[in-house]
Formats: sequence, structure tokens, C-alpha cells
Amino acid sequence: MSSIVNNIKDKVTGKDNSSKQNQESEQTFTIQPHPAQKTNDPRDLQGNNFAADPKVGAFHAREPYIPPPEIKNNLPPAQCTRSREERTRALVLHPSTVLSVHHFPPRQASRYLPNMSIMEYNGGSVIAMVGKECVAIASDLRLGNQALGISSNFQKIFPMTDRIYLGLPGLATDVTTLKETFRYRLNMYKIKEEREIEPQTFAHLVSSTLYERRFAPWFIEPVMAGIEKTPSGAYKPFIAATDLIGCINFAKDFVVAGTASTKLFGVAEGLWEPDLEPEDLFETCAQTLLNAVDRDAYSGWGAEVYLITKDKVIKRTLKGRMD
Amino acid sequence: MNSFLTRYSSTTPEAYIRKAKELYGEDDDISEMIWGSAGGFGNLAKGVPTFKVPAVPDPTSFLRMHTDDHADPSCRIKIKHGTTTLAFRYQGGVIVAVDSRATAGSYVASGTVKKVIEINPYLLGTMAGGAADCQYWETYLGMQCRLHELRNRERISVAAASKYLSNLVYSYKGMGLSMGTMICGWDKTGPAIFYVDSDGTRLKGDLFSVGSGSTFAYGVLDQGYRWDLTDAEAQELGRRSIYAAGHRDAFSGNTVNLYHVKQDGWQFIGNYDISELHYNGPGDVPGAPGGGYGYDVRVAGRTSANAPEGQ
Amino acid sequence: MPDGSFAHPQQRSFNPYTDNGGTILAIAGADFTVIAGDTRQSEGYSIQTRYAPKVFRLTDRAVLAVNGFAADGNMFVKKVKQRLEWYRHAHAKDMPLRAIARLIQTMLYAQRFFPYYVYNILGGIEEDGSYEREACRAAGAAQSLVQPFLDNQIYFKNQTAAPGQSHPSHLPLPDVLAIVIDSFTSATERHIEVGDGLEIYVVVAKGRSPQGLDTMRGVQEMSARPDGDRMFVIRRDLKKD
Amino acid sequence: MDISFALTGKGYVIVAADTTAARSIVKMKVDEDKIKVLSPHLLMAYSGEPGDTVQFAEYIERNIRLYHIRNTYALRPPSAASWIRRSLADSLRSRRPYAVNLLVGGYDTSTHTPHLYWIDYLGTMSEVPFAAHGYGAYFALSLLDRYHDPEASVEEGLATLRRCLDEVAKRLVVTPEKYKVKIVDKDGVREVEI
Amino acid sequence: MATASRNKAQDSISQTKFGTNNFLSERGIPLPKATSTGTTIVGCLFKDGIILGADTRATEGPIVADKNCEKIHYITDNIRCCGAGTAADTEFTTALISSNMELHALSTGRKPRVVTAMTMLKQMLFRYQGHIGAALVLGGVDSTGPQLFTIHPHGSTDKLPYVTMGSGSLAAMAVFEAKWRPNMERAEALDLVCAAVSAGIFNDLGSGSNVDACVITASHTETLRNFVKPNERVQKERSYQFRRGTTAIKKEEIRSLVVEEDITHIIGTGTGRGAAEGEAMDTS
Repeated sequence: MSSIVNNIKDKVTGKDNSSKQNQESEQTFTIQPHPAQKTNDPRDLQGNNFAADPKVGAFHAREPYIPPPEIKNNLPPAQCTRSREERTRALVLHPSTVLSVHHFPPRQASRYLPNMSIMEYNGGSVIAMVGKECVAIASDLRLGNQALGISSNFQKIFPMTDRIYLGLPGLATDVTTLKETFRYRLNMYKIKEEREIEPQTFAHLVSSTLYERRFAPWFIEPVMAGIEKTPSGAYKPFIAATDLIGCINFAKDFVVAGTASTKLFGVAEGLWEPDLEPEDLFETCAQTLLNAVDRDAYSGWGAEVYLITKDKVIKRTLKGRMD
Repeated sequence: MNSFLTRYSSTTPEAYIRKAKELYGEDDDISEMIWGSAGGFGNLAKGVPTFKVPAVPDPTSFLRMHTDDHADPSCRIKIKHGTTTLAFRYQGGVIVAVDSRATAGSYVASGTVKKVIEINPYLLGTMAGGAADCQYWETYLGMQCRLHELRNRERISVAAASKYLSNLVYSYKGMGLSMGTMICGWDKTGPAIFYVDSDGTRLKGDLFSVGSGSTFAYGVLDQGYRWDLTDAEAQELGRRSIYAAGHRDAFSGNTVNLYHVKQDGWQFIGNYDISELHYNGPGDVPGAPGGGYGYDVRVAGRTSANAPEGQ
Repeated sequence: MPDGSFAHPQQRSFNPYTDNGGTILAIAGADFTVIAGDTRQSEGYSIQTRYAPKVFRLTDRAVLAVNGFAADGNMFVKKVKQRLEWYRHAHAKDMPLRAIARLIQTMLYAQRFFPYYVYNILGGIEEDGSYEREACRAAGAAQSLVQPFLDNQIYFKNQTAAPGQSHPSHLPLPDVLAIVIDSFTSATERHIEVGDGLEIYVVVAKGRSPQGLDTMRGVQEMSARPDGDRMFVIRRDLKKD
Repeated sequence: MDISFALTGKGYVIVAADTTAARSIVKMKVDEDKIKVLSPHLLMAYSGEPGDTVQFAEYIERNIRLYHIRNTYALRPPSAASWIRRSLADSLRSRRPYAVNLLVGGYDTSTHTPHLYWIDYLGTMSEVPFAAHGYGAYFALSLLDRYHDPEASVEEGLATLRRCLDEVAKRLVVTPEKYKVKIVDKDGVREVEI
Repeated sequence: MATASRNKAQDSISQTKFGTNNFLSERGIPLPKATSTGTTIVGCLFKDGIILGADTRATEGPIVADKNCEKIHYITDNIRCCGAGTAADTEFTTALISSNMELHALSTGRKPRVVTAMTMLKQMLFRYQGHIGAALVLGGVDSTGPQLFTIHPHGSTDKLPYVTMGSGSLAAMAVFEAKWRPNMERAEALDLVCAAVSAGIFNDLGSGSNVDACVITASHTETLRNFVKPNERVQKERSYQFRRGTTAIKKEEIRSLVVEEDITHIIGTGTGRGAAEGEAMDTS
């Protein structure tokens, strides 16, 4: 037993003299050239034509790689590990109890909460976009209980100050509770500071309010849009969003939240462009919201857009799909 | 499926494998023989096509682990479901109305799904539950009906066709098929509707609604249903019920497909956009109520406040 | 395992699937079909390769795009090609598009109880040249980002036409290609599993002009016969982060 | 398996709730009144977790009554509903939340307007023209979309309510056979047989 | 305002409400994903001090939530901290320690040390047993010279000449292991940091967009925001601006924010208080 071990040990360390005699007969391995000579960029691959080179063809075969005849002909015979009977016997089904097939009418929500994301329980989505000296914030109007639609005029966007609007998609009960909480905190701020709060500060106020509940969070993804008065007196558009525990995302172009957030991201990334005039920003924001919610089961049932410029706020209720 | 059933029944997958093995001998893999145009279910000689089953002790829970997104919303393979379909019998024949939305989780995968499968010129099947299951097996049923005609030189009755589908689906009970379909048609006994689903239920009846929006459809359908409806009224009721479900149910919507089965076979009445129905109604079609179906459209301007005359 | 339990492999651990990311889409125009897919193949947070084609040429007028679990995808394409070759042996002609669609449905359904984790989009030109209204479908990791954008730009959903006019019923090829490229650059921006490269297959019906396709950057013709339907491939780069 | 409906009409709100008190498969009582009169022009139908429902409803009733005593006038429906919702929302994050669904219907004598609020056990609130809790909602809401008229007279309103009860009787597997129906309008609260 | 509420955050974190998280996890409800920074963050020592680097991508699952977020947080003038893991946790944890460090500096009357910040961070993170998901690279120059630490969510720390953290740390460490040398010049070290972060950006899906850097020396601290921007978006093929009136509208309300005031001056006859039309006001 030990001789074998020693043998392996010596071979590995190369001291073993016995391996020296059969040096010549030992199989030599050529290190295969890496297909991409310069970078990992596919264009480099086009240089050397892979189809012809059998050794590397397998790496990046455009068509399924068909080995050339000399390789194909002398392939070792396939060892069938287990005979067919054995395989079919293994297929005999275990005496598992007959499964209860889910029934088609909607199941009554479990006593507490269903086994889906709690953010999808009531549904709803919000988007905010920046334009040229203006911002738009838009939301759908659905309030649902999972698949069942309850109300088609559930407000999710609330005016906080003249020039700051807050969108609160998520669990409906937290929407109302947080709206009242922020109204209270804003009033307290106004009493202490004797001035309106600025959007930047308001974002941090929202963020720390949410982080207070770090381990039992409010199920809300707030979206803020407003016009900021810069020290020089000019007006600057401002948008921000946070996740449910208050991580702020100060974006330059748009922020999204709610059950249709991925859809909103896709459409907004495609349609948005910088420095849109107020009326053009309204069209882009409205089209983004409507097309995104049409692809989401839990959002929709009407929509509204707030277009905020430095001297007025236009609120428009859109004619969206009602299914 | 308990082992007792497996050993003696002839309709389980293992039975097919045994049968196929006897027919085609030992060595070559069964799928080898699917050659040329004999693939898929083109070749009916060997009865039901065989299914590859994963070599695990319990393939059913394997399948459920990877596909049933009720249990695990992030599971990879999302079978499209969520729908509203209805069919009812009345003096003028059978009305079949369905929505056209398919959802995968909360994503609306398609808004243009044809949920009425035209089995043959006088038989319709509706689709609820797994779209693939319904499409595959109802197309398959169409072939069996054609064979029936060739063998017996008369059209197959709705009862027989639905029985065939029910027995066939029952043989796969517990394997994870998901179907809730209504086989509708007009045969020598007159108009007939059979509800068949994947756990083996087969019910003959006058009025059925199936799918996640079925309760909403029932709400309107039951209130408006009478045996002696005129054709126009019946078509209107079908449209209005699917609109009601499409509006309230998140997993139903997009468009209504309306069919009317008469003595000489079915006729496609029309495709109506549900949101359009909400705002403007079905346009100038027989039985149209004039304005939009939507509640806020219907009661626009009317308020329940009753300020006394004085003020 | 003395009790012979090795005979029944623990099904809990048997998980043959994984998600290799990527996104595909197809748009059928008046007399052409565009089938596109990115070329990144990833698993979890790491990139396996920046160039793994997802769009495959089946016949002169049919192209199949597969997405999901790459191993299943590649195997499935190989099986489809195998069946198409047998069909050519049996019928001395290419399988028509509608038949390929049915073939794919039955092959997928044959695996009903051991599903392929693959989402397929088949695109091409039908023999009788019947032109269904624009069909436009996205699939894969970023399908929920791309599909609503296509609904808006291809189907003009939620857009009221200018008074007195109506939306164009068919979009010209250059517009469709622009929308496809912008869809993928947008998806790359917001989805981590999309990027590296973009391959667009364009199948143009017989006798129709390629509408300025040959002048575009990065075009390569793949048609076997110049007189039949013509097929082009356009390759573009996408962000690699 | 409590079921409750409510709908508004010209100057009134009709609130109906089933009268069955069941534990597992046994109907313990069949004439349980699940609608509380909170104030002369305010009704509240409750349903949900046995025990929680009565405890919470009486807590609300006593406090609304206290407000009326202290201020000589009763809380108007919008503010009462908002306070009720806030109590539920606060309880949601307490050690053991109340699991009670509510329909709050009231008539605002100063604005001559009926108000109806749908409130669920999480504290989700929405003012609606008609509402339902329990399995009845899945049948009645689409029906009321079709047949409800905000300017209906009390008789027409009761007829619409009758439609809902028939539909539930026809389709729901566990149908309650008796409902208690109360109406609130400018003259206050009264009960009707249906 | 912010600091006050943050201390309140401190104590309210301990008593959890909504029946705490287990109210949900008992029911097997997946907690929604908070924004996490897939992240590549690096730090390395060089001749005159420390260079920190970070990417700028924040993700929510496979979706990029923020394409240009800041991951290098302020601790004190000469100490910065890069954060990976749960974004809100890194944000608030570094902000809390930053405010405590300022208090500490005021009370001790000395410039603060990096090791103090490190100890505060590790003790806080240890107290929350990893529930606060912050993985940090802490770097700075103080009286004892340049210091570089990494801090893991469970409270463990390392002190090394070059470190990487986050999902892109493997790619970045590969570059460091290949090219790092002691006592590098500023320019060379900065290039190395950019190369390391770029390796993370291009090879790790959780990292992307731009490279932020920060050079800290004894004398001053340079914040190089978006130092390298390799991933600008290409110009779009066409513009998607809509015709005005494309979106159908049901209702429109306009609220003007400009307050029109028409002031009518009332010329008093010496009585000082307003009197209508100049009559004397009887003030008796």
C-alpha cells in the first residue's frame, strides 16, 4: 500500500528516477490557445475562423458543433450505466396521496396575509419625471385585495407643500397612516422653522421616518417630486425615491415604485429624454404610466398626473384602461 | 397515483412505456422512431403519445416544485393562468364568451389569447387553467372526434366528446395537469354544454362560468339569464358578464371573444375590447344597451346627496 | 448508505434548472420579420460568456429564438433542427412556418412533466404571405421591461391619433430596427442580465426590397439562395457592465 | 363565514349583515345582530375573527358615544371613519392585531350626503358607493356595478340589495339564510325586514 | 433635525412592532427586497495615504434602481467609508458613526482617529448580529498615519494594505493581487484602484456604471466623484417625443401657486389706523 503512495508522491515531486526512463513515451499535452487573443470581445473571435479549427470549434460554435469524421468515427462506445429495466422500474410512482387540485374560483385570503409579496396585496404604482424647470408625478388609482378590485379612485399622491408632492405606493393602510404622519411632521417643521420645507430636507425626513422602523418596516416605497428654490433664488426641479427602509435614490431623470416598477423602468428608459417642456413631459409621463400599468395585473383602473412648474400645478385625470 | 392503481390500470404513463416497449422492441430509444412527419401526435397507432418523466422518486412533486407559482412566486417556470370563461344554453342555442388575458404571476403575459378552441365546425372548447394543457388536449380531442366520424359515419355527440376528454385527462390525474374547460356544441339531442376539468369532474348543465373571474361573471349572468332570451339579448348578456369579470378581476381582461353555437355549428360573433366596452359599450350591435357598461359612465352626474329643496 | 437509499436519488436536491438571463424579442412587419436577442449568458452575478447566440436560423424563412436555461435551449434547438432535417428527407422541402410552430408546441409538450425551462419565439415568413396584423412579443429576463415599450411604439397603445388621421398600419423596416435597438439599450440600462452584444435576424419576404437594410452598419447576409426569402444578421455592441 | 353588504342611495345608506354566529361546522346562533348603531346617524357592520369583532366594535361604539356626550354633537361620518381606521391601523402593529372588517355607513346631516366607507382588518379605507365583505363580495360587486343607481329610492335600493342576497343564496356554498338590514338617513337609523 | 431623529431610530429599532418580522416570516411571506448595492468597493494604501474606490450601481434584485449612487460616505474630513450590502443600512450606519465621531472629536478636543470609527462601527454591527447588512471599507489618514480597515456585517474587522468588498470583490482583488506594490505613487495607485473597480464593474453583474474615487492624504482629501465614466448610454436611434394631445384626458384642475394680491391703499388722515374713505375714525 505504502509503495503506491510513495510512487505517487515521488512522481509528483519529480524526484522519482523511474519516471525519467519513460520520459519520451509520456504523453505530451499542448496547451490549447485561448480563443480570444486580445480581449473577451466577440469581434476578436471573428478573426480566426472557428468553424474550421476542430480543436476550438466547440467553444463558440454558431451552429451545433459537428465533430469532423476522424473524431466522430473512433468515439468510445457509450457505456450504459444502468440497463433499461432498472431505469423504468425507478419510474414506478411512489404511493403519494392524490394531490388536491387547486380550485378555480379565487381562494379566500388566508386569515392574515396571503403567501405573496405584501407590497402586491393592494397594488398600485407611481412614477416621477424631471423636465425643463418642471416635474411630473403620476400614479394609478386602483385599490385591490389581491385579484379583487375594491375602489377605482384611491389617491396615492398627496400635496405636502405648494411645490412638493409625495407618491405612496404599497400597502394601502400604511399609505393613509404615513400620509397623516408626514402631514403632522411637516406642520411641526413649519412651526419650528417658520418656513416651508425644501424638497432635499423633506427627502431626508421621509428617509429617517422609514428607517425608524428598520426591523418592522412600513410597506411603502415613497416617491417625491417638487421644485427646489436654490440659494440664488432660481427654481430647480427635484425628484427622489426611497425603498421601504429609507435608502434615498436622488435621480436626475426619473424614479419609479410600486407593483409595475419593472415595467415603468423599461418604458421610461425608452421614452424619457432630457429637458422636456412641461406639456411634452406630461405626455411622456402619462404614456409611460399607462403602458406600464396595462402590463401589470395589480395596477391600473384609472390614472392621474400632477404637472408641477414653478408657478402652477396641473392635475389631470387620464382616460386609461379599466380592466 | 397509488401503486395498486398503477399495477393494474392500462392508462398510466408506465403502461404506455411498457406497451410501447412491446411494440417497438427493446433496444432503440422510443423517440428514435419519431421520424419525418410521424412526429408529435401525428402517429396515432400507439394511442397516447408517451411523456418523458424525470427519473426521480416523485415526479409530481418535482413538477409542482418547479412550476406551481402559488407555492413559490419566484419559481422559474410560470404556467400562464387566471381567466374568465362562460357558456350558457338557451332556446336559441349556446352562447360561449371568454376574456383574452393570460398572466404569469402579476405580469400580463398576453392580452390576445384565443381561449375558445375550435375543436371542429360544431364543437367548441374553452380554456381555463393551464393554457398549454387545454390547447394540446383539445386539439387532440378534435382528431379523436374526426376518427369517430370516420369510424361511425356520424358526428360525435357532445356528451361522447366530453366523456373522451374527461377519461383521458383522468388518466393523468395527480400528474399536475391543470384544465377547466367547457365542451359546447349542438348535436342530435340539441344544444349541450359539459364542464370537464383536470381532476376528473364532468358536469352537464345549462350555465357554467370557469376561471378566477367566474364569480364576478356569475353575479351578472345569473341575474340576466332566462331560457327564452332572444339571440340579441343572449349575446349582450354574454358580453356584459365577461366585461363585469374583466373589470373587477385583476387576472381577466383585455378583450371579449363571443361565439354562438347554432344548429348548423358555431359562429364567431365578435371581439370586443373590454376597456372600450367600459366607456362606449359594444357599438351598434343587436342588443346593445346604448351607453358604456362602466359604473361611473352609467351613473355620471347622478349623486346620492339629497339637498332639501329650500337650499 | 447501507439502507440502499442511494437507489432513489434524493429528489429535493435534484434541481436540473438554472437561469442564464438574456432577453429575446420578435416583431412581424408587413413583409419582413425581425427576431433579436442579446448575446450575454450569465448565472447569478457572474457572466459565463459575452457571446452565446440565442437566435438560430432554422430554414430560409424561419428563425427561432430561445431563452431561459441555456442548456435546455441549445439542446431544444438541436432537436428542432434534427426534426427539420428529417422532414426535408421525407418531403424534399423545408417545413412551412405554421407546421414548425405546431412541431415546437408538440415537442415542448412532450416534456410536459419534465419541462424545458425555455421560452421560444419563432419568427419568419409564411408561404401564402398572409400578413397578420403586427405581432410583437418579448420574452426572457427583461420581457417586462421591453414588452410595454413595444406595445406603445409598435401597437400605438394608449395613443390617440391626430384628429382626422390614424396610426400607420405597418411600420417600415428602419423604424422597427430603431425600436428594437432602443429596446435593448434601455433593457441593458436597467437589467443586469442584459448586455454585451445584440444579434438581430431580419427575414425579408421573397421579392421585397430590403428597404435600405444593406446600407446599415454591421449587416451580413445569410440567405442561401438569392432568389428566395432573404435573411440578414445585424450585430451591434451593448454595454458590458 | 360572515357576509355583509352596504349601498348608498338618494339620501340614505342601507347596511345588511348576516345573522349567523357559527363555530366550526355548528351554527351556534342564527339571530346575531352584527350591525352597531354608533350614533344617531352612523352605522357600523363588523365581521371577522370571533371575539375581536365584538371587543373592537364595542370599543368604537363607546368612544363615539363619549365624543357625542362631551361635544353635544356626534362625529360626522368622514371624521368618525378616519378615527376608526386609525384605531385599526395602530392595532395592526400592536402585539396582537384585531382582525375585523368593517362597513361604516352614515348620513351627514349638515351636507345632506350619505357616506359609506369600506375598511378592512389592515386599516385600508376607501369611500365607495357600494361595498361588501366576505365571500359575498366576489358575487355582489360585479352585480352592483351593473344594477346600482346612486339616485335610487329606498324601495329600489332594497330591491338591488335583494338581488345581491339572491345571488349569494344561489351561488355561495355556505349561504346564510337570514340578514339584518338597517337604513340610515336624515331621520336617523331604522331596521327593515327583507 | 436628522441627527435627532436618528437617535430616536436607535432606540425604536430595539423594540420591534407589527409583531416584528416574525409576524411575516411565520407565514412564510418573503420580506420585500430592500435596495442592496451589489457593489464593488476597494481601498488601498499608497506612499502618501489612502485611495478608496467604488462603483455607482444600486440594484433591487436584477433591476438597477440607481445608476449613479454614492457609496463613498463621509465620516470626518480625513476619513471616508465605502459601503456595500443593504444600501439604507450603510447610509444610516455611516451617518450615525459620523455624527458620533464629531461629538467624540469635540469632547476629546483632538482630531479623530480611524481606529475609533472602526471600533464604533464593529461594536454597533456586532450588537445587531448581522441584521444590519452593512459591509464597509473604512479608510483615512490620522495622527498615526494612513489606516485601512474592512468591517463585515457581523462585526468582524481586518486591517490590510489593500482590500475589496461587495459582490465584485473577487474581480477587484484579482487586479490588486496582480499589480499592488507597497509605496506606490499617487497616480499609479489611483490607476490601480480604477482598474480594480472597473474589473468589478465589467465582470460582476451587481456592479456597474461609473468609478468613484477618493484620495486621502495627511494634508487633504480629494473626492473624485464619477472619476471614470466608461458606461455612458449610447445616443438613442430616434426621439420618442409625443404629439401634444396624444393622451386622452377625463378631467383637468389647475391650481395656481402665484398669489395675486391687489393691494388697495387706504390713505389715513393721520389716525394711523385704517379708516374707510378718509373719514376720521371715532376712537372713543
